[in-house]
Amino acid sequence: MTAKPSKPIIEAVSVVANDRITEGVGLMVLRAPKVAATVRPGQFVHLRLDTHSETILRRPFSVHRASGDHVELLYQVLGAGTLHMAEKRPGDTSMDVVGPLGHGWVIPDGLRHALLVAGGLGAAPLGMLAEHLAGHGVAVSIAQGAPTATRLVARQLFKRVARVVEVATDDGSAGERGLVTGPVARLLATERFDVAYTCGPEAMQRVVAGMLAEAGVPCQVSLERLMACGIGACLSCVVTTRDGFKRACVDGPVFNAEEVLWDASQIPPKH
Amino acid sequence: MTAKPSKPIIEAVSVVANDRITEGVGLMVLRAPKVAATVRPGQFVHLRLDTHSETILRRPFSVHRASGDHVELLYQVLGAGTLHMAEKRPGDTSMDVVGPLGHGWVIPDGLRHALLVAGGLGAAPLGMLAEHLAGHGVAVSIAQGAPTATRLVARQLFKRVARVVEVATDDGSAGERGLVTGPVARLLATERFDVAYTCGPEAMQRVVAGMLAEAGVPCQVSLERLMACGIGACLSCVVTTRDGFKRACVDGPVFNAEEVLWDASQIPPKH
Amino acid sequence: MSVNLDMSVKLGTLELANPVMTASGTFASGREFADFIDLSRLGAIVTKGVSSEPWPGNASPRVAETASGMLNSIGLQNPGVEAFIKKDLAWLAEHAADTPVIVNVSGHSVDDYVRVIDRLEEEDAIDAYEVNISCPNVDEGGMAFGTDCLSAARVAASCRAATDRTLIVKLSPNVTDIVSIARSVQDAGADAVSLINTLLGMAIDASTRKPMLARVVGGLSGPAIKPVALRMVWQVSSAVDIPVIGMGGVRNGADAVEFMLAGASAVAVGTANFVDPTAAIRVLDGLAEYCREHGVSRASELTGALEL
Amino acid sequence: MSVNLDMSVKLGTLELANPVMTASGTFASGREFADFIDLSRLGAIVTKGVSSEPWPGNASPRVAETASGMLNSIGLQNPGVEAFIKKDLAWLAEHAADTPVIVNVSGHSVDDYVRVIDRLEEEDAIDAYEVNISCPNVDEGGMAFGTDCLSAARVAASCRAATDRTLIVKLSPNVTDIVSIARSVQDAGADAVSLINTLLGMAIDASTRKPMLARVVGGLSGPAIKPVALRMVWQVSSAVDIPVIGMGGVRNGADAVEFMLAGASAVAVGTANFVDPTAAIRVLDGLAEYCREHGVSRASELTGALEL
Ligand SMILES: Cc1cc2nc3c(=O)[nH]c(=O)nc-3n(C[C@H](O)[C@H](O)[C@H](O)COP(=O)(O)OP(=O)(O)OC[C@H]3O[C@@H](n4cnc5c(N)ncnc54)[C@H](O)[C@@H]3O)c2cc1C
Ligand SMILES: Cc1cc2nc3c(=O)[nH]c(=O)nc-3n(C[C@H](O)[C@H](O)[C@H](O)COP(=O)(O)OP(=O)(O)OC[C@H]3O[C@@H](n4cnc5c(N)ncnc54)[C@H](O)[C@@H]3O)c2cc1C
Ligand SMILES: Cc1cc2nc3c(=O)[nH]c(=O)nc-3n(C[C@H](O)[C@H](O)[C@H](O)COP(=O)(O)O)c2cc1C
Ligand SMILES: Cc1cc2nc3c(=O)[nH]c(=O)nc-3n(C[C@H](O)[C@H](O)[C@H](O)COP(=O)(O)O)c2cc1C
Ligand code: FES
Ligand code: FES
Repeated sequence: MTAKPSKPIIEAVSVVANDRITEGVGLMVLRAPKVAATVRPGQFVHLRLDTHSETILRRPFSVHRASGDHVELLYQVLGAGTLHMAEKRPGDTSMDVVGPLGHGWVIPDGLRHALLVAGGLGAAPLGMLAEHLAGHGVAVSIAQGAPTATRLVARQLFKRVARVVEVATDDGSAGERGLVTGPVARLLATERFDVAYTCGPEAMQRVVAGMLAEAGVPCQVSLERLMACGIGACLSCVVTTRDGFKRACVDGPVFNAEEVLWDASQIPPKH
Repeated sequence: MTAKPSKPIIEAVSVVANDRITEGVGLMVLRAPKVAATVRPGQFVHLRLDTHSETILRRPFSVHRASGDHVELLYQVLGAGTLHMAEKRPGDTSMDVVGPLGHGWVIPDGLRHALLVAGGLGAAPLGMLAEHLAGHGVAVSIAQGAPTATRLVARQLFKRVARVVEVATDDGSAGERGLVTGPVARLLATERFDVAYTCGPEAMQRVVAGMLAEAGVPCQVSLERLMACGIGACLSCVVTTRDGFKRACVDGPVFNAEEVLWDASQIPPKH
Repeated sequence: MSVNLDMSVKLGTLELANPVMTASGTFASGREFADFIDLSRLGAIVTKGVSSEPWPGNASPRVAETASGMLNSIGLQNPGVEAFIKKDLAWLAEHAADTPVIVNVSGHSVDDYVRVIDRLEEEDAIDAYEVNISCPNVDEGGMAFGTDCLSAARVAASCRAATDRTLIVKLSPNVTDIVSIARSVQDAGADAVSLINTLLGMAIDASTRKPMLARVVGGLSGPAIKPVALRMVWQVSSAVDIPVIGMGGVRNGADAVEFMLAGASAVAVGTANFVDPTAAIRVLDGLAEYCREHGVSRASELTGALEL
Repeated sequence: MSVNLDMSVKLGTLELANPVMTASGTFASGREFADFIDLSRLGAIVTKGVSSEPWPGNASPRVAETASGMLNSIGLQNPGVEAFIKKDLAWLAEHAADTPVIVNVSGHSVDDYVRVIDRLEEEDAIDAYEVNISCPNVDEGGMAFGTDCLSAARVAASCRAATDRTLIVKLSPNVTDIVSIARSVQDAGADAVSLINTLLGMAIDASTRKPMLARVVGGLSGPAIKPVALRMVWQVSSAVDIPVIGMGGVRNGADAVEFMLAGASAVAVGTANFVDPTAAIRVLDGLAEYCREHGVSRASELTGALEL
């Protein structure tokens, strides 16, 4: 289940749909047949929004789902790029992607029960994983956290494929009040997992990875870094690991939690 | 008929229509009620195409026609800005204009017969003038030149309002083969004009102005210059005149031919 | 503006109601913008460059657009100090009497600068001089004065001797070590420095094989240069004791905040005025909004407040 | 490519099949781009900077986007010359044997540069060295060597003594007078100069009051700097006799033409590789198309063909 990733390509894309799904979050469906056919859970695409914009760099987005000719991106509107993204209309053909990129989630042989821990938009790369695992008969339990109920993205998908979805919100508007660590602790206390996958704010991932280490469950984390090239050439995306710097774009974004040294805050702090 | 121009404003505009009318030429109809209400023939608007584009400057365009809430721009696709312009779709609300700008055509009291000489896209600022003059009972004769028949823009408008339209094309595909100077010479030989108005490539305007001076007909020319601000502040648009440098954006774009010293080529030569 | 927000800043002894001014050469003397904005809201109006005699400026084309920027080679075209006094100063006295006026001074020689100041000393309603030793668009003088510590100090000292008004020296970014130039003019008596003037650049039209500017080279301005400008403001303000006026690509409130955090006491809006004639006011409003949103009660607190 | 179009150019004694190369630090050693382009079509591959010992590079964040550009403070992270030889050179020998390889050399001291070259002299399959005396992202050495004529000449002379291969010196734009630096390295024996490296810049996040780069300042690259780069290429190529390799914001064929008209014998594609992994080939194709459309039969005719 962990074949060598297929070679990335540049693919022109067209917008099939682009809808605001909640305050500040959009779901963009792109026609991208080649990427859709080869992308694996946890991989990402590097999206070029415009060729005459003053923001010249591509933007990395996990593939949230892929089916047929389509890939779906679940994105939070933050700055110039994602604002522009939110303005794109169906039929738009001004964008292209480089992808599929990176090493996705590693699915160990004989996996029977997986825990997925999503914080906020960290749900994005876990969507395709959850569907994939369920489709292969793996039992999936999900712990999901968000600031408030409306920010619990991908809920339908998670409910559809997971055996259990436990939820926490900062304001208690859905599930229990508090951090996602609550549900994680509860699930760990009652069930046995072969592996855990987590994505979300780095501080959250770090705490979750610690809990899983203590519980003896191997944990994979998906890390965000500023990425200029996305293909391993620029060294802008380094992650400090036990083996020195690694590049999040090609050596990650998925890492084994135990190799990551959580010693740097890499992303512009506003996010 | 030559009241002080009204004060320019910044007005958000929306695209009502934007059609390719011939190879490389578009007609954009904008909803711009305030500008439409005050613009006078020969004035222009300074169009901002986009706020996150790498091309930061506005683009100056003559108002080709104005009626009701709408202004029409007749534009040639040349570089980054006009390429982008050609992509705009009806309903687009991303642009704004500063306008109306500049001193337009001066219409002398008691004007009875006017000659309009248009070269290529020089027809743009003459459209509104022709309609305005005809509407005030002034007889309008037009000499129009272009490289080829399909580039004779605004023909319907000119035919509708002018008493005579004489045409020349470089390739003879419409009217006589040759430059617009042919029709001008013929019209001057047979008719008496109180004033002449011309717009087009600067080399053409210069020759036409010379012919009119010889014929003793006062001539106004509309000059194009690179314009950063469009409102008189940057001095990028200077025209060399008998009284020294003048600014095309506020002292023009319309000048009396006799005051212009045709000693400099100001526009990037590719155009 | 909320009563609790104090936008005023000081440049030496000169007090401004707020830190947002116009950049020389991009605002003429204000008249052209009066249709669009209320000039009395500006922290100061910095006029176009004024020389002792009329200067014709350079041949056209004088501007070229570049990625997120523009080149200009206007060449300080101006009608000379007498005409400036009669037309521009008089207009300002009538229409923007409450807005501080900073006259930008050009010269081909040290004496030239002093001549302009001497003449302007006879006039009221001038609050400061900004001495431009950094124009890349003139053959004699101009930037040459601003790229060498000794000549920069010479201009600054001579101007200092000629006036008691606030003396600002405008620095060129086209140097290896802008800090040492800033120190030199500080030591020569300048009350403040402003930076950056334009970066020397060039554009070429591939299809005609010709330079886009008649003068071949010109000054690069606009958002493209903001990173260089911020860096220099930070370096200079960390090294000198006099206030720094920051500029280079400012077009919104966040830009102004960034320059102040880097160490600027005030900011100037240049090229953005061409793109949007209300830009200076939008910068001001944006800055005030930032202060309110971030609990900043005095805008001047932002100066140098970068967290390292 | 049409049989009639000769794209070859010479850099001293080094002949390249065409003038389009990659800019150091933006192309790793080519491997990452082999999925996207045919490396054998490149005029040359310029590798990332190589130092005698492994360098860890700077803390993150290491990049920040700016208007039409980006800042980087990677800091020449590299595994050192031994690992470079084992991994990168070996890979290149196997996968791009026909493409000339230019190794970009970094050092904290004159000896450091020479050590790298000494070691690389033992290896085949290197066509030239590009000595980076202009990196703004390291504390010792780096740009300091490139901003002073004497130290620039010292590095160039020592490297010259160490090799008979083509020696290119990469110049910093952060100087008052790039022409005198270029002359110094020419006189010290350089076969060519390449320019420009990045402009020193800075970006700030207004909302957090923090610099966007952990190192505070970094190097500005991309389309934003093209006007400065063109100007410097024009100035330098007008003043020296050795070939100039031009770079700074090149992303299409027209850009390459502009640099050549300004005086460059070859051009390098940098930041554009991040935006489009096929950028270098698009530049090459665009340049060839320009030549055909404009009746240019030898690309090298374009060098310095600016019409003034
Ligand atoms: C592998 C990977 C996968 C990602 N998947 C998703 C996803 O599925 N959904 C989603 O909403 N976001 C995702 N992100 C984050 C997303 O890339 C950023 O939110 C986005 O680039 C912000 O762009 P902007 O122009 O709106 O913000 P700005 O702050 O204006 O961007 C400025 C620069 O910073 C970069 N940047 C800013 N924030 C981030 C960030 N958090 N991570 C990486 N680069 C950043 C931008 O790419 C750009 O280069 C992912 C990031 C990585 C590295
Ligand atoms: C007062 C005035 C009225 C005009 N009216 C019309 C009109 O009605 N229809 C029409 O098609 N064109 C008109 N033009 C010319 C039009 O402004 C340019 O064709 C347009 O700006 C080109 O933009 P671009 O981005 O496509 O070209 P680019 O070459 O990419 O533009 C680069 C820069 O050069 C400027 N520029 C290029 N060509 C010209 C030019 N000929 N005149 C002025 N600036 C130029 C651009 O504004 C921009 O700043 C007018 C120009 C002026 C000064
Ligand atoms: C068209 C133009 C004319 C300028 N004229 C002057 C001038 O007369 N005196 C001066 O000191 N600076 C002059 N400058 C420089 C600006 O004042 C300012 O320092 C520079 O443009 C950077 O700011 P910006 O990026 O906001 O434009 C001029 C700039 C432009 C674009
Ligand atoms: C991420 C990055 C890393 C770079 N690393 C090096 C380097 O190792 N050695 C060097 O000489 N130049 C380095 N440069 C400078 C480039 O080679 C080039 O000179 C500069 O970026 C201008 O070209 P561009 O605008 O096309 O990127 C680097 C540039 C970038 C953006
Ligand atoms: S983003 Fe360039 S190396 Fe990872
Ligand atoms: S365009 Fe600025 S003065 Fe005319």
